[in-house]
Amino acid sequence: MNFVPQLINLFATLILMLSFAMISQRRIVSLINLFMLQGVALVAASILLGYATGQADLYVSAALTLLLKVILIPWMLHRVVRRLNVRWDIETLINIPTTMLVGIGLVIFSFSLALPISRLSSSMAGGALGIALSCVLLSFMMMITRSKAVPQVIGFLSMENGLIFAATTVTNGMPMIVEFGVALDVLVGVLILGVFMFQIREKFDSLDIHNLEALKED
Amino acid sequence: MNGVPNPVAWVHLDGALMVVLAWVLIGVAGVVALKRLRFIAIVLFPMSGFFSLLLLALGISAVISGPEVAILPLGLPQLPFHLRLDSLSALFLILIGGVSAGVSAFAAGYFRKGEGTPPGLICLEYHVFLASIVMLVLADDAYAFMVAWETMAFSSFFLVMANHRIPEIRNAGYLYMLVAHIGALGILLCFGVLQANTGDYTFANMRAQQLSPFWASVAFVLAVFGFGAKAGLLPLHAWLPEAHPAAPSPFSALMSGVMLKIALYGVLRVSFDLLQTRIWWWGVLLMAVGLATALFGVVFSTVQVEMKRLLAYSSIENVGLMAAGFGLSLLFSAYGMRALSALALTAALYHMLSHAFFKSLLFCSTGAVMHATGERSLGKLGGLIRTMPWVAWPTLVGALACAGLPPLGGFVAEWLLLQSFLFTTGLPSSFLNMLVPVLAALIALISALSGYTMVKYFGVIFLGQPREEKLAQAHDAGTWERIGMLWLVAGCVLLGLMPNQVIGLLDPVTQRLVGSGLAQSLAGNGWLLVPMSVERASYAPVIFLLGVLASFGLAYLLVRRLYHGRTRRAPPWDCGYPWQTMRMQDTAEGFGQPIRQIFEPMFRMRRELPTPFDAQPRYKVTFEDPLWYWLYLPIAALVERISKVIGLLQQGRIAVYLMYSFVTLIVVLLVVKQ
Amino acid sequence: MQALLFVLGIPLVGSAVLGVAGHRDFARNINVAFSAGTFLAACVLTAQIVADGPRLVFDRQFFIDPLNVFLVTLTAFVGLTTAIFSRPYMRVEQDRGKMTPRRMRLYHGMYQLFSFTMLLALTTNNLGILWVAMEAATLTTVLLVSVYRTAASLEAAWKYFILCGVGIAQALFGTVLLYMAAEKVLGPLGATLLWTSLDAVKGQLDPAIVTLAFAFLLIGYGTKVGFVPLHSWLPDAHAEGPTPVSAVLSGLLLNVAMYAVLRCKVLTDGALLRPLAGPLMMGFGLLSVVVAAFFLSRQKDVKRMFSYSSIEHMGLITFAFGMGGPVANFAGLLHMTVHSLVKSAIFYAVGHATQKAGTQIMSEIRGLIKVNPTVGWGLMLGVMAILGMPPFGVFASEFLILTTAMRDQPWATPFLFLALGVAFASMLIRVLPMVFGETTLKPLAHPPALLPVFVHLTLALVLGLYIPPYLNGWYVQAARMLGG
Amino acid sequence: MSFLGLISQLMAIAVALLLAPLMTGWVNQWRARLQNKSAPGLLQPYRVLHKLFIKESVLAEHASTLFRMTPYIVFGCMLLACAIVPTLSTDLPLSPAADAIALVGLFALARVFISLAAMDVGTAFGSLGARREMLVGFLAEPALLMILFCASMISRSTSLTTIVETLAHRELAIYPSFLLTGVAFTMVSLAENARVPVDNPDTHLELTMIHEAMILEYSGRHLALLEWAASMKLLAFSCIGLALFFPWGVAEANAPLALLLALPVLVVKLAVGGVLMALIETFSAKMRIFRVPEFLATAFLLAVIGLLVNILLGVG
Repeated sequence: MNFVPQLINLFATLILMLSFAMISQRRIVSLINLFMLQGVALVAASILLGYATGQADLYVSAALTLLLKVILIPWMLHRVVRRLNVRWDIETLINIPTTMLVGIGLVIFSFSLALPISRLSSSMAGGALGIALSCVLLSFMMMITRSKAVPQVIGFLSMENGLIFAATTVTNGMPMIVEFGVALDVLVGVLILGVFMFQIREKFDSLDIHNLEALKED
Repeated sequence: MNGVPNPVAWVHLDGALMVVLAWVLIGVAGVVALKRLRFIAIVLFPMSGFFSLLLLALGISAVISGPEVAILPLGLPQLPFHLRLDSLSALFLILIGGVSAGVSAFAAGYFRKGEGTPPGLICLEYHVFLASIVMLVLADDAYAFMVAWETMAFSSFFLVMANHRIPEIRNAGYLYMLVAHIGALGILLCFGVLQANTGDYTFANMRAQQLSPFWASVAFVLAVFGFGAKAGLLPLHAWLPEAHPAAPSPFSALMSGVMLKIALYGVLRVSFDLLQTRIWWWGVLLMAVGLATALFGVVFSTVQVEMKRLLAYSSIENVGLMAAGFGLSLLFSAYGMRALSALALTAALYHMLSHAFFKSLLFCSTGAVMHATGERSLGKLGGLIRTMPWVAWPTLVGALACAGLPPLGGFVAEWLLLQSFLFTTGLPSSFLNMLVPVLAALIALISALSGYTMVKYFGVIFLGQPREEKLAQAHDAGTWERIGMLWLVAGCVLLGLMPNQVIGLLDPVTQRLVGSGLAQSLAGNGWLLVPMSVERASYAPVIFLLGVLASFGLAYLLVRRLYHGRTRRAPPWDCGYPWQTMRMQDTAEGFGQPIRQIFEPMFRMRRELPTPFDAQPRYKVTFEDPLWYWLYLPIAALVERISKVIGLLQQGRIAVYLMYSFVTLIVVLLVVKQ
Repeated sequence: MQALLFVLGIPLVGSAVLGVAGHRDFARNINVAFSAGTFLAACVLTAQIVADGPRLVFDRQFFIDPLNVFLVTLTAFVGLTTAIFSRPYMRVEQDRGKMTPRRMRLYHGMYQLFSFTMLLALTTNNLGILWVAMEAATLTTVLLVSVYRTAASLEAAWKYFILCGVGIAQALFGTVLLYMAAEKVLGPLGATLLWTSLDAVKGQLDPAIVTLAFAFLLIGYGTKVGFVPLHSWLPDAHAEGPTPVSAVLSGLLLNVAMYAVLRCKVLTDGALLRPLAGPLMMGFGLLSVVVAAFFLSRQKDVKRMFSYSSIEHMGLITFAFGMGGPVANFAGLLHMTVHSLVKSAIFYAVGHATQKAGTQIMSEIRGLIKVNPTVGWGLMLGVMAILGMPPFGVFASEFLILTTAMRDQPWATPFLFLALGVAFASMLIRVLPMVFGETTLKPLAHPPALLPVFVHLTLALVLGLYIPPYLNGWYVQAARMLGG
Repeated sequence: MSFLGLISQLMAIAVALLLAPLMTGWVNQWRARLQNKSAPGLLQPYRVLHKLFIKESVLAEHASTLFRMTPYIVFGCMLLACAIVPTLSTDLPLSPAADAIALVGLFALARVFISLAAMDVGTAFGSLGARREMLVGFLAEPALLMILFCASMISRSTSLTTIVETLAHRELAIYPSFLLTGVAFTMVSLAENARVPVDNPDTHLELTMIHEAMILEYSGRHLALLEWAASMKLLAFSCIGLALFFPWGVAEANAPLALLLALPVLVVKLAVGGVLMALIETFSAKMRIFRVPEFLATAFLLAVIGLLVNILLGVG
């Protein structure tokens, strides 16, 4: 069945597209949904890969991702948004078209970085490395351009997605223990961030990052 | 040079180390008895003075005996402390021992309550300072040297800050420490050059290296910069007139008498011993810097109105003269003219010894005066020769020596220096041939000016009528203070009267550094100091002194015999002008005024002249060191501006911070992609 | 290999216990007790390693060699002294109502957990676990920094989290790439993330991948070391947390991050023919030194100032390792040791000073020496030491670094000269009036714990004058392992 | 040192002691004549000294020991100076004890002491005089030193006797440097001996006085010694000048006849020199005290230029 790699590449492209969509998305709620979709695509990709390579632990990591990125975290984020009702639109620091253009540039750059390497990849989906890298960079840029706490966190998490995707596709998954460790860290991190958001909210009664500019060199 | 030392007489090095140990222990004892002033004053300081004498004796006998080495199990694992006692170090042991003996004795009587820092702590810092200096002189590898150097710096820093309640003193300490550290960094880099990538920091290895002229010059310039910062050479002199007055007087004496010399020791060590190549322009550079410093120092010291600042500037002048001597010697030896090089070096070293004695003597006397009167400004003193003769007469000797007058130590040095500057014909470069004798004129001018300064110093403090009522009951120096000052006086006089013996001590040093010495030309001339030949130049201080004294005595006796010795005391005549008040004497400012006019361009002066219609007219003039405005403040402003710009990097916006990381990532990726 | 078990177990258990009972009065002493236990275990471990060389344990998941064992001991030791210091300090904070019992519980629990994560990061052989541990260390310290719940501390913690999280993410990407490179050599089932096995085959790793990987790893772990463009979180996090946390942050965490960078550097140097890691590290190091020095000159907050000085010293260390070669590596390791000793000592003294003054603004702290001479002298000597005054150990390493650089990388020395000079001027002019002169401070209810300060300073002093042979043995072996 | 050397040394001292006041008298007499005054007798200075010695000396009530010592010290310095300057003969046992530099040092010593003594009583005039004296000194000393150096460049020696011998023995060559140094020397010696145009030797109560201001408080034997020392200083300077610029007729070692001949030669030369000095003093007006530094700086520069000329023309 030689169309499995093509399927994987399809999902890869889907993920890339989703992260572009996230960049262009203004509404927090749909941002969360997009993030969830990205998780779904990630899960699907790893299941496929596991099915193809027959490595059990890929299923496990798929399950982990499903649990965290698709169910738990989106649910928490929705809850936070509801509790703090910050469901309004987000104004970005840089306007969307510019961001998109820069994003395209980033994709080209990361492909040019990845190409010489990815053809060395042992995995069948080595080509995905470039996509993973560009996901990472895109979400990085998203964190830069968003001025609210929640989108920043989402950007952080989608960067995590990109990493996991890289780990899965390029190397057929990291060792289990590492996977678990990473998952644990992500979970705890999100929890802490959630707590912080509440505290920030009660200190500054807004989640606008502009409030967090007191500590500086004057 | 660094041949196998004779195992017979290793006693000197061990002895010196024992003295170091003893000093450290005394310091610790001082801390234990933190507040017990009497114990510290009457027991500890005299004890350390005794050890100084021991050090002096060790040094004298070590100069003649061959080098001794030892290795202490301290320092870095690959690099234990290498110690080496050669003639040069021995000479400095003599200097340290001789001066500190007197100063410690003086200090025993000096410290009173209320110096800010508790006496025990001062005792510790004082002795750590002495110990570190001895270690410095003995050090034979870069690490030991630097450790001792910086220990010296920061023990002295705390001593300068002894009275830290006063903000000015804190600023002085800050400036001092800063310049010292900048200099130390320079020295560090200098050693970095000298070790020439061998990773072996022993001086023996550095001597073995053959540096390219470029690297050698880098090392030399760094050394002059680093050590010059400590010695107070232009333009890094600014700390000196601040720090010397700030410190307690006995320590000012040590700073000026010993520490400045130690900095010059560094210059000698690097440029004459560690560096194998010598380039003529090094000498010219050193001479130029030295003479500029000397002129600057003496001109500024004439116009000072505060005792210790005046002495501090005069120290700058003397250091400059010594540096000039070294420079000349370097120049000669670069051209292989050994005898002349030895002459110049001897002159500089001689000046170093005598300056150590008379300057510390003068600082001690200011200390005594300040204790007796509580005044440090010349404008409020006067007439103390009557109330405190035990301070006045030693000070007179010191002042005469400082003025470079025969038959005292200062004159011998000046005499030798002039001789060496005079007979330079035969340098390959005709330009230098012309330059150097003219520089002799500069030296003559400088020493004449220092005479002016000393007359002002002594005259205004000790002569005339007291300018304040309270001076009438100023108490004289205590016993220990007297002992200390008399010891230093003895030093000045001996240096003045027995040049041949002293040069005999200097000979091994010059032999080692420039491969020649004056001893053979002195041999057989008895009391006659003959650097080259009797026809050429000669000087016999003893006969000189006897001549003056004999005619003095004869005149005295004859006058008494032929005529009479009747005298009558009466109010001063003063051209019959009736209303004499103490205010009518010439003030310190007045004394400096002509010099200020002549050398006006050298000052940064502001005058306030009264208009004829002022109700109470006042004339105010303030002058400052121009270098402060041309060098130091601009640098500070520059740093300020840069840091302002850099501060803009951090404005608290997390998006911007993320942007930094992002850009850095991209850039690094681009870099590695190549 | 029970020692290792104890080294890792004691703080883990401790965090559990204190997480439950951390708010009681005896918790302080328990905290000290656990740290002491860790330290003892670390000493035993060290003794064993020194006795019979590096070893792999627990099916190669843990690897102890001279490089990390000395960092383990150092970490355990500073952890202990900091625990001792935090007893009176935290009590005062509690009296002032800045710490509630809940927060005390959090503080104590997280303190132990934090030392656990650091020790794990140091001892693990698995690069993945290394990453996990680093991330975990970030999380725990985030909680510690934000423990006061003030606006400033929240802001600091948030920035710390986001910036370090992002940075660490890059490191994960680098790890993945390394894994990929290793897989092609060792095969999918080989122990591909174990540092030892990577080290064994580093010659055969594909240069292209390793290059890219190192770039990401350097950025990632470098963020936690505090390389200059990536340092923005550091001063905030140091300044706003409780002082004991600042002490361990700049005393230990930076070292651990540096350790991670070093491990990666070794692999990269082995895999690449051209020098890549060295120049990059030298560049970052130099940039950090210079920029931090200029930042120093405009500080008003005392803890902020000393955190910038940490950046400066980390830069110096990075520069040293970047130069490579036995001398420079030795100097770097020595500098890591003495810097963490001295800097934590300074933070102890500063902690007491700020509590006396009730503020961290330097212009309002005056004349310590009058109120409390020991604290004053502690601060003064500490600052002298950190400024590179002999005979303290910092000088020894700076001596080696500068002298080596002078002939190895002459171009760099002017910058180092400038930076060190500026740093000296800026810090001294701030500290002198704090220590000397007339005072504005009032004595405290609880006597400060000065033992840690002077123990650390004494150790630094000893290291400057005499490095004991076995310690030297570590250094030399470690330096050799780092290669050039 | 030979017996003859001893003789010549003693003669030199004796001549200095006895001839000095005569020289002063001679100059004063000539000046008076040139200014159409009725001149005092040639021996007037001896009478003055005698009178002062007889008088008791009045000291300011708080004058210190330094004040009383100074006249003797100054006297001693000047005597020694005269003893080492080759006046009659170059075979002087004392001369190795002090060369040109030491001679300058000797004058400086005397100057310092007299200035200190002037400050001791603490009168306005005294300290003012001391300051001015030092001002003159710090410029005159280096100038004098340069002049001597210029000669010693030629003779490659700083020992006075050697200088005089070489200068006396050289074939008659023209040294252009001597033109400059000669002028410089004249200026310096006018300043050093407190003569017009720098100072006026025979006025009190002038706000511009220097030397007189310093010795205002002295009287009786102290004053006598100071005056005597002053005249010896004048003699010493004249002898230096003669030795440098007209060194002929000075006796060599073991030449008794020359020694006998040297005295009249010296007297003649001194007489001429004195007349010249009187002429200068008559024709020039006393300058403002602020001009003095310029005057002396000129002398200093002339001397330095002379030195340069020496080197440029490759002498020595």
